[in-house]
Amino acid sequence: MAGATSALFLLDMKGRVLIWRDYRGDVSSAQVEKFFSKLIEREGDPASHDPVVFDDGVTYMFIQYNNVYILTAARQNCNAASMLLFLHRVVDVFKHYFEELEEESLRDNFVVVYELLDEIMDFGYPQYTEAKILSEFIKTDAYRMEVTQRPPMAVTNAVSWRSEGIRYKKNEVFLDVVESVNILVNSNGQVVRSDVVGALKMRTYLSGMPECKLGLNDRVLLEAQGRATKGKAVDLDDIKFHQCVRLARFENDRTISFIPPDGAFDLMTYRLSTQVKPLIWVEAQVERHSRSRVEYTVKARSQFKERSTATNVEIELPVSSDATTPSVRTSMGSAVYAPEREALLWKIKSFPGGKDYMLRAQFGLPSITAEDSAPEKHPPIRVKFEIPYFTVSGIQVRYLKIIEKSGYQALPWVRYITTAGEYELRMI
Amino acid sequence: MSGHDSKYFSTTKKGEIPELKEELNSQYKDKKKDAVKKVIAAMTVGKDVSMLFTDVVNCMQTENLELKKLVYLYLINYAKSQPDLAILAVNTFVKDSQDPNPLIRALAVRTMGCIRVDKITEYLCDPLQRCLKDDDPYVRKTAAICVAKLYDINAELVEDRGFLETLKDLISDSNPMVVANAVAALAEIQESSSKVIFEITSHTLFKLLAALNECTEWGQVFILDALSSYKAKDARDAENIVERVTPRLQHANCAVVLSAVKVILQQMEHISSQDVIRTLCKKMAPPLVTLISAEPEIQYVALRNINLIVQKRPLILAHEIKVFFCKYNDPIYVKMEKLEIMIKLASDRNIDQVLLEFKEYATEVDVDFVRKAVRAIGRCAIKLERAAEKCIGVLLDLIKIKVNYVVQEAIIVIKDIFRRYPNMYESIIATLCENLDTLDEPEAKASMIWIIGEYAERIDNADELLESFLETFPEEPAQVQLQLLTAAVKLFLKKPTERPQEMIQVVLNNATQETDNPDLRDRAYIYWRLLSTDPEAAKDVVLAEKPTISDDSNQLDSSLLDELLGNIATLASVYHKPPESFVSRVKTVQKPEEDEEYLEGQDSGQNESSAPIP
Amino acid sequence: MIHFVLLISRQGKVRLTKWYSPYTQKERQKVIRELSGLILTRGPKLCNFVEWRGLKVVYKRYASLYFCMCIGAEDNELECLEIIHHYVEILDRYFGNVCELDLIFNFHKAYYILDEVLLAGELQETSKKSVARVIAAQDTLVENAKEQANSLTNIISQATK
Amino acid sequence: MACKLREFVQRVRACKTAAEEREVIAKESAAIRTAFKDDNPKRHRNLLKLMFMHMLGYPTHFGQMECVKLIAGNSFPEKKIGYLGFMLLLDEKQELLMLVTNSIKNDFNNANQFIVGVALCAFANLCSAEMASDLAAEVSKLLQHSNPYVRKKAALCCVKIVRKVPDFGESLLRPAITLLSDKHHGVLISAIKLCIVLCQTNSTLLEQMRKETSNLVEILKNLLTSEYRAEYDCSGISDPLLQIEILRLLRLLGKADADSSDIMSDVLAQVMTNTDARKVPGSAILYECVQTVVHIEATKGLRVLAINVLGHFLSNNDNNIRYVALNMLVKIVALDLQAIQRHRSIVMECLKDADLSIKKRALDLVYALATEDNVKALTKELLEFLMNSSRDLKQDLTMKICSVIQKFASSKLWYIQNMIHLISEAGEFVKSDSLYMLIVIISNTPKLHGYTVRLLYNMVGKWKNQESFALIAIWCIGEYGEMLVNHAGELEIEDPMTITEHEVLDTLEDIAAKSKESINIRVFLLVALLKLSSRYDTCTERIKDMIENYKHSSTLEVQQRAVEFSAIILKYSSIRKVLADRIPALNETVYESKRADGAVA
Repeated sequence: MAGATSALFLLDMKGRVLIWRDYRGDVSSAQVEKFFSKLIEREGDPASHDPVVFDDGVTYMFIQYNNVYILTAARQNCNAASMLLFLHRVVDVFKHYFEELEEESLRDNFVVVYELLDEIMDFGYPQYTEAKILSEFIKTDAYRMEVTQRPPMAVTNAVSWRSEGIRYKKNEVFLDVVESVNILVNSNGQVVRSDVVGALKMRTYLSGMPECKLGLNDRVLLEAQGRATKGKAVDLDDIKFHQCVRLARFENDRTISFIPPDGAFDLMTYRLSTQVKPLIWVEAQVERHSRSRVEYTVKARSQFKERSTATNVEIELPVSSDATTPSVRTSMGSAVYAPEREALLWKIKSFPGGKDYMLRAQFGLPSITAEDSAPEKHPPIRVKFEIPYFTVSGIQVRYLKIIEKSGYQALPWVRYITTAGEYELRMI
Repeated sequence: MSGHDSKYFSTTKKGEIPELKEELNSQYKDKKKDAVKKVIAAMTVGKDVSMLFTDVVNCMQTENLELKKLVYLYLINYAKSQPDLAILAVNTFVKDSQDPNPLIRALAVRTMGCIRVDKITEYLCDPLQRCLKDDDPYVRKTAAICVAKLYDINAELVEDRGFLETLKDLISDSNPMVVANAVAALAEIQESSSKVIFEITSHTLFKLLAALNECTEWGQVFILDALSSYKAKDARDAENIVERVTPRLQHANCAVVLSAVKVILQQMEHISSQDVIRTLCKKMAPPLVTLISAEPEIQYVALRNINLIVQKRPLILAHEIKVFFCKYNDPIYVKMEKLEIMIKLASDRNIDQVLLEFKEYATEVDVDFVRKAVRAIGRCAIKLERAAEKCIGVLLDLIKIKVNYVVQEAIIVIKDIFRRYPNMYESIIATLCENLDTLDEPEAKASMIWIIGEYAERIDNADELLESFLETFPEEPAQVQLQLLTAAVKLFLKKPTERPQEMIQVVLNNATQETDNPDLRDRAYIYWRLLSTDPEAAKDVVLAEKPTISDDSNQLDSSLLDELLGNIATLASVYHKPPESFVSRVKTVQKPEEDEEYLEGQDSGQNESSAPIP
Repeated sequence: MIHFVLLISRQGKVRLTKWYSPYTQKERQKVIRELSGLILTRGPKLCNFVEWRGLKVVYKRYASLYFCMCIGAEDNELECLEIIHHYVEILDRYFGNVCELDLIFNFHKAYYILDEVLLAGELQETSKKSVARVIAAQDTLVENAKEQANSLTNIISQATK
Repeated sequence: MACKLREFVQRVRACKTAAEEREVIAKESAAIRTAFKDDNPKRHRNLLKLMFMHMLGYPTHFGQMECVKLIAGNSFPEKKIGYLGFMLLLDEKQELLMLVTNSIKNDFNNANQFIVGVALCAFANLCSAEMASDLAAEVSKLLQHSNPYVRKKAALCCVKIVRKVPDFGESLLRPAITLLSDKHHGVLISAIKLCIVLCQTNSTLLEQMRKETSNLVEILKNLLTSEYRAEYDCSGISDPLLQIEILRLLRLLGKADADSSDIMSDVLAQVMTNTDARKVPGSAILYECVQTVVHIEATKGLRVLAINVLGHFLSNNDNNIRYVALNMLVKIVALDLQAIQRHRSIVMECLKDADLSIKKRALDLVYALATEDNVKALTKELLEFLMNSSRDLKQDLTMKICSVIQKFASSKLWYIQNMIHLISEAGEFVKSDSLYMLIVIISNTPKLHGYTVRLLYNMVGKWKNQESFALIAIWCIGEYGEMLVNHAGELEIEDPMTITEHEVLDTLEDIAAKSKESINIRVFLLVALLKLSSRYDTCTERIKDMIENYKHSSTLEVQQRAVEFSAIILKYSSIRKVLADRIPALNETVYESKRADGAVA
């Protein structure tokens, strides 16, 4: 079973081709253009449409980024997961090159775009998408030097993400452990779903080809090593590693060993599906007085230990899209009406554990309703916050060893933080 | 980093082509390069610049890599329309394929393969032969794919020149990327050939598993996809592969994960130990769940695949239903798929929670989603006998809100609930009948008519209710007419009083004489003949007990399901259709293109310029 | 009769819409979407008429703008083309070498002028000069009112100083 | 927060993405809503911004009340913007209209002509039947206004009134005729439009209007001969749009009336011979004139003149002109078929034009040109054309071919062959009534039963997943299945074939397997199987098994049939033959006449 895609297209918001690369010669650009404009007309918003569409023998897969559609057309049974992910990687590559990917940046740089399209895919098979390494031999500079360029070793190497010969005066590694809490509360006030997604975000400034080894308080590992694990170890549900980590080694003895890429990357992500108590709980009562006035009474409570403090708390309360003249009172923080989000934003700079705060708001509504009054939307309340020096899981970095043949000493810095991820409380 | 190529998109004047021609033949390098850029810019906006073929090809012999790339790009685009002139490029190609710089060698061989002109392929063979054995892995990996290109253009040539053997040798290449591309090329060639070309043996298997650890993420996908068609010799063999592939579940790339899942599921078929299978199921659950937090497009593919996986191995995600609860901002296509999986995972244990969710969805904005949610409630009732009553309770609550499409959707599923649990819930018929006159969708109408006919003996005014549909009989869609016909017959057989007797006359007359729908007429004649030949038999036939319908939440038949599971992550698994139903390979070699009908107007008024009107 | 008038830019942006037959707001959006798809993709050498839902849309492109009018199946397409041109010429005289930007920033003026050319979906004035005259007169009227208001506020602000 | 209109427009235009635009608009909307509550003096500026948002498709309902307030204001600038907003933001279905009816009425009596004008304009744009009744009297009074600016607008408002409430027509006849003598071209053209509407809605009014024929002819003549007036000149033609309008009214007057036709005959000839067709205005007049000639009781000479004009049009290079020529030719086919047949090759060429609009017109014309004599060649040509045509045209083309076949079939055999061919090629575009009609015809032609079922059976092998083709095939195989096996009624054109009963069932199973999603195919199949159970002797068991497969179907109709039919086969084999007997054919003549009346949908 195999399959490649026929062509890659960059389209504008009207479905017109900005740039395309034909990999197999069996799809024409006119065909795509016609099909895609039709799709836009019919759906209005293609973001609501399945990203995989079949038309007249051709499968189209697309994503949207800013004012550009990135789309492939295939006639074969190609790997859909791989192709769609590849499209996202194409976005990353362009962003690395042009800072921002949009119609204008593509037009302004079409020569480089063509060069990249030639390199990242061949005959419809994804080849190479490490932006950092690509930029070593495909340059944007209009006055690039007339030296012969060669493909960096990394392109075909086993270590395809790092070039040789990197030098730093000061060798440093920064490691951020970021946990985001996802929560879904239904309109009865029940927590129907909660999980924690963690990421170890690394920034490495290391010379040469450093070998790194990371130790966590991973229960499986500690138990295997026969160490006591009372209370300190964590169970990580699903761990995903950056491609630099030796997966087979991890599978064998739970050792996380790797040669890191240069600069910022996510070393690993993990998930915990243990039920967590919502760190910040919000209750809202909405009273509708006829068609002209709505009143909100909202209570927010922090449900974590008093020694921690949530910062930059933002509670987004949905309000009707045609609300007017808000009047708001809060017991803490400030609240502003944000019409562009159809919401009232209650911001609290610092929210210590174990506290209750209140908000009361009132809105006016116009006497005339919109003509085609579709069923009312019921967006949920959303909450954002950050709690520094705290993780829900209790994960700890026990060590980060860095060994390079030149024998330098490198300094690792570790930080912990918890943030709100998708934090939704449905309203009635 | 931003260039200034945009000036090339500016307004085109007449006489642009001769101007370009002149610039292309300029003796100044920079001017030449600029001109080629302009040509490519014009090509990009869809203008036909094929008449500059010779002039552009003349720029090919250059040291400047950027310029070379642009010329090659031009060739890829226009060689097909100028096959005779394309020959002009051959010499440079051959020369470039021997360039000391591997980048240029690879570029030459890559580009030649994209020029789908039969005449050129001949000249491609020698350079390709060399490049396949090049010292530089970058050149070899490019040459590997090129064999597949050549095969697509001229399969015979590839076989005659022994490229397939060389390609197979590359599976043992020391470089993982070369191995991966060779695998991709071989798999593609195998696909379009009836002969056995690429078969994984225990020897190649070892090579592939070794390369898996080292090649790029995309290469890993090629290898895993190829592995999924490998038939394990025995359970041990299968377990061995699974062991080597399982670590891929930890890869950050979702495609690698899904392809690994595919291989594991395939090999599980050969494993008999229930313990091993249980462990594997346990291992696959977390990575599958994690896919649901990927980008929405990837989620969509993952969900379509999970839909298949849970039909085959429901245990894997039996405890993970909450993961599929919809978030407010999920795109509608994700929500629809989640709903489908929720139905499949619904069980007596979680049904309360699930029903609460469905009920919330049933008040959302998107009509299609709401309908699907309502139907989901009914499908759960059909699936879970013990929860049926609760589900019906929720449906009745929803009917009371009186949103038209919700009511119709509810009636359609309640009809199926009746068919699943005969003589259980008929007490609610009265409530349903209240909504009779709001029904305007054929399926809902037909369902309601069926309910009346089926339970005619318990509905006091069944004749009255049916009569209300009779007047519009000729205008109704066939679906409704057919139900009305059967319902009238049932009513007559159950209550052979005066009114039903009249009604059956009217209906039969209408359905035999007043319509030209052959199916309706056939049906009506059969009833008519049955009633007039043997009324007792009619009773026996028409009112015969019907088998209760079964839970249809696993709709796919098992052979198709198995085929689709072998295609996890591919389009087949997204469409839930076998590949041959949508794959359409077309040969495009050298066929002159006629369909490049570009939109006009790229030439003027591109922007809201201040060009005067009129 | 003319059922509606649409002005759409090459980018598909709506610059003016006027409805002479009843269409709900929702239908209007749909019509615009449908027609921009049909018309903007038509090549330059094709005829200026598109058959649509049993009606006909007559359109003409001026630089970056498409002027579209929808007429009945029995109406005279060439006449409609002439009416479009009539309107465009009046716009051109009013703005002096009219361009799309004029119509974007002064869309209300485009409406005022259209209302002097068409009424109830029918042509009401065949003289360009006459339209120009009344539009100019109305502009003066508005200017005068503005000045009056200004001087009034001046007086008030002077008085309350 | 609030900014000038220009700034706002600029800000919106600077947005790169839809999301960005939405944000800018949402913020401004909120600011405007608040400003409205505060009784801000910048109300008219805010309304203009709302209108701009409205054009971009954003909700602006909260601005409607503000328009009402502005309209009720005193000054012209306020009213002007108020009315504009009202016309833009509302449609005539909205309740709010009631609120302004009174303001409009008051403004009708304003001393300022422009205030009257803008009120009339709003009335014309938004007038509902109710509003028309409320204000009809006021509007008709304005027909006698001293100012032509008001008169012309009032006349067009009356057009609207008559369209909404035709009963008002009678009272407007006199004033309309009076206006015909107005010297002002704007008033004149408006008056003619009013006359046209009156004639269209009421035949007695048309009768009375006929008296004005010579008057109108006079006006037209004057236009043709008048000296140059820059104000009304269009590429050397005097007020072409007015000419067209007069020609249109003449058409109504001359239709089915020899006397008035006679009166206008000269001037029509004059128009056709003297109008310069090189520019759009000229061709527009000619086109209108030809239409008039075609519709009235014209003399032969006049008609020849008209057809000549069209001949010139047809050979024109301008696609617009060719389009209208084709359009017109369709209408005069009945008049002079011969003259048009001469252009047949040009018309066939137009079918291949790149322009879909031209293709569609040409197709209509080709269809109109079909006769019993040329139908065979034409159908063949069209069927070939169908296979290579784009999807856009296929729908129309299929329907047209279908009607050609139905209308001009020279023999049943030919009809059946061609319909089946068409359905197998483009079945998705063939409407179900054509399908049903085919079955009616087949069942009424016993001689061809054997041939038809064998033809269908042979074609099933190359089935292109067209549902309607499968339905026809399954139905015929069920009804005439025995003829597949026993060679009954073999025609000379047939190649003899040998099929077994089991092979037939194999074929049916194959179709079923390939069309899992089609319920229609399922239900047809079940009936066919029941019929075959009595027609075939060797495979009752197999048929029973096939039917029983569907007893668990979740589709109502499928399950009901499966249950009934297996009961019949299992328990009542004695009456099976009776039940599955040939279905009596619908009486063809009765059916044809019903079809003609549209009684059979």
